[in-house]
Amino acid sequence: MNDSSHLTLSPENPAPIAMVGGQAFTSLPKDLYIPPDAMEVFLEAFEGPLDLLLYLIKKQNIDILNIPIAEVTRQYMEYVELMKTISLELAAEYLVMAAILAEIKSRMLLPRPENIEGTEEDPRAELIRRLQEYERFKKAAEEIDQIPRQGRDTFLVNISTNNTVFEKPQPTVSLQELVLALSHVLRRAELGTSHQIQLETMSVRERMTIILSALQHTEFVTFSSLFTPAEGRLGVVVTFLAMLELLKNDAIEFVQSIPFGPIHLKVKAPG
Amino acid sequence: MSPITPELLIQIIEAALMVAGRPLTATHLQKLFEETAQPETHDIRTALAAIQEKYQTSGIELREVASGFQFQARIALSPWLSKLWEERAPRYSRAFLETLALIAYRQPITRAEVEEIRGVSASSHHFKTLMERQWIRIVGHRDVPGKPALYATTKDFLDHFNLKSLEQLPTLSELKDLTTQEEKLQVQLELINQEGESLIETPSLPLSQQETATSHD
Amino acid sequence: MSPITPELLIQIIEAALMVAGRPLTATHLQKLFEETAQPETHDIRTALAAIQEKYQTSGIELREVASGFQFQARIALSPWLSKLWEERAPRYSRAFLETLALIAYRQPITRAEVEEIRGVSASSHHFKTLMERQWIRIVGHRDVPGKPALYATTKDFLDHFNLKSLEQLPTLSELKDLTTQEEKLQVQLELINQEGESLIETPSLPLSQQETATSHD
Repeated sequence: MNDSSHLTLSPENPAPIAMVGGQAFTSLPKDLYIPPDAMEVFLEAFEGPLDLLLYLIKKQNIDILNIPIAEVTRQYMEYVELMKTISLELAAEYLVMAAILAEIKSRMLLPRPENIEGTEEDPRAELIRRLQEYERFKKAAEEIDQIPRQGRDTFLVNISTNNTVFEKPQPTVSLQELVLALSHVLRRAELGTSHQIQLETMSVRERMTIILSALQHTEFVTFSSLFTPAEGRLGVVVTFLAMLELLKNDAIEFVQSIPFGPIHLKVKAPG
Repeated sequence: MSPITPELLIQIIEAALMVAGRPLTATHLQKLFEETAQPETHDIRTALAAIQEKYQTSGIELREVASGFQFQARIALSPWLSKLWEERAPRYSRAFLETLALIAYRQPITRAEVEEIRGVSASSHHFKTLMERQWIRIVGHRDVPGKPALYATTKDFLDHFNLKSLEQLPTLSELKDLTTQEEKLQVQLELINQEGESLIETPSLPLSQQETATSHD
Repeated sequence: MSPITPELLIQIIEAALMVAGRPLTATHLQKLFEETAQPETHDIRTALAAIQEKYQTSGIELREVASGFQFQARIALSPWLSKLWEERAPRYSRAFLETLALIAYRQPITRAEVEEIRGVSASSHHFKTLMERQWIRIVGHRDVPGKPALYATTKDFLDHFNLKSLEQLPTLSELKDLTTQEEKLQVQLELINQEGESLIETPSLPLSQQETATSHD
């Protein structure tokens, strides 16, 4: 049996870029979906702990009704550690889920009392229920996205009247409404500033330049090749942040030609 | 005004639907006429059917959505038509769509309930955006401490997605018959065992050993 | 995309003119197509002629105006069509009002600055509407790369709000007091936003679950 927690080094498995929880990481999870516009990209690659768990389960082709808790917990913790490494503010929900998993795991290890009342709940039952429930809506969301919608797939016919003949009335606005709108936006702006993440940007800027120059000579560069293991954890983080920054600025894009395939970076075509 | 012949009725309805910039119901259409000259709903419907027929082979079509009838360009033409605007139609994030899906399928629903099912808090800006777009609205408050607002979708939401009613939403997938009863789960576990899958443990054995046996890439 | 037959060309042009919301020239229409598949001006003209012919007996007609081709409702139908706008004046969205408020209070301001403070992009159509309404105008350009336009409010804006000068706008400290009354105003705003639809309740009223999942009006 191959124990996947020990990766062998080979051309397909380049040198690890980070050691997380005793495990070598050769690349960031390859099939991360990275939305095109965000600094919080990494966190948002998954829509929360349930999404992450579902991903881990799907990836292994496991029946959701039969989650191997120990293994999934291990992988889950790796991801959480990875996020901590990148020092992104980790949403509390991820930690709560980690605790839940640990609890289930320990309950699974205990011999279960038999037939006190003829039934004993599987310690995983509640988690499985939540995962399934979440999965339904995840699917529903995908389906909603497929429905033809105005402004993307269909466009409302809106032709001109002969405005010489009559004028459409214009909306009126009261001063009160205007003032209220401003108070809203100001309050929101205040909220926003307290949340801004301060980042060490100097070295990131420099790294952005390096990445861009790497992309000048060739159309595609593999994601993992841009990391230099010798630089250690900080180097990896800086490189990754630089990529995100470039992504956010629309300077580059990530390309993945096949699902689960390697991720490539590419200079974004102008226009 | 001239007497309203069927041809004129069709022309008026056709033009009204095209200039209105919003969907119109049969009642709206009736109100275009003087009270003394209002066509019957039946005549309006007949005219609408004739118009639908007439545009069969056109680049636009007459469709009924939640708030009424509207002309819209055929979906198949969107690759060309979208070039009319510099900006692309916004793409919605998965998180946003999940929130929307939960409200659509579970309405009326509170924000806390949405967050519980998604397993994530901080969906407030999705709610704000959805309210701004008038895709959802507050329809009441749950009678529990804090009186949380109950949200539901609006006609604007249905209109935007070209739907006549919520029933036209894709059906929600079935929950697998998950039972919390040990016995049934046990049966499933055994079934899987028989199929030779390796992951299964008997409850008394420490799981970790067997589970690591699966490769996971 | 499928090869462009004359029928498809007609459909695309027809739909484009219907949804664009502005007149389009033959050149505009050409640009809807990939460079490798652009129809000749001649073909566009032929299609336009065919469309003109096709709408001969419709409630709308294709006309060439100064800035291009556009569909218009027939003038003869105006008596009926004008009824479409009789009842209600439309309302601006909250987002729109926020944009306006920011321009009013922070002028001169660039679009990027507005978006930064609002934390939302895509306000371009707000600016367009505000310009069309002549409530704002460009008063200069900021001397930074890209030379973004600086917007300020106009005299029409002041007139609409019955103000003699911008100094008469409520001050920011007055605003703070207002925020405390937020709740109340919020309710009013919602009332306004829903245009008198009947479901509105005061927050203290425990309207609850019964709001059925399908009720949409």
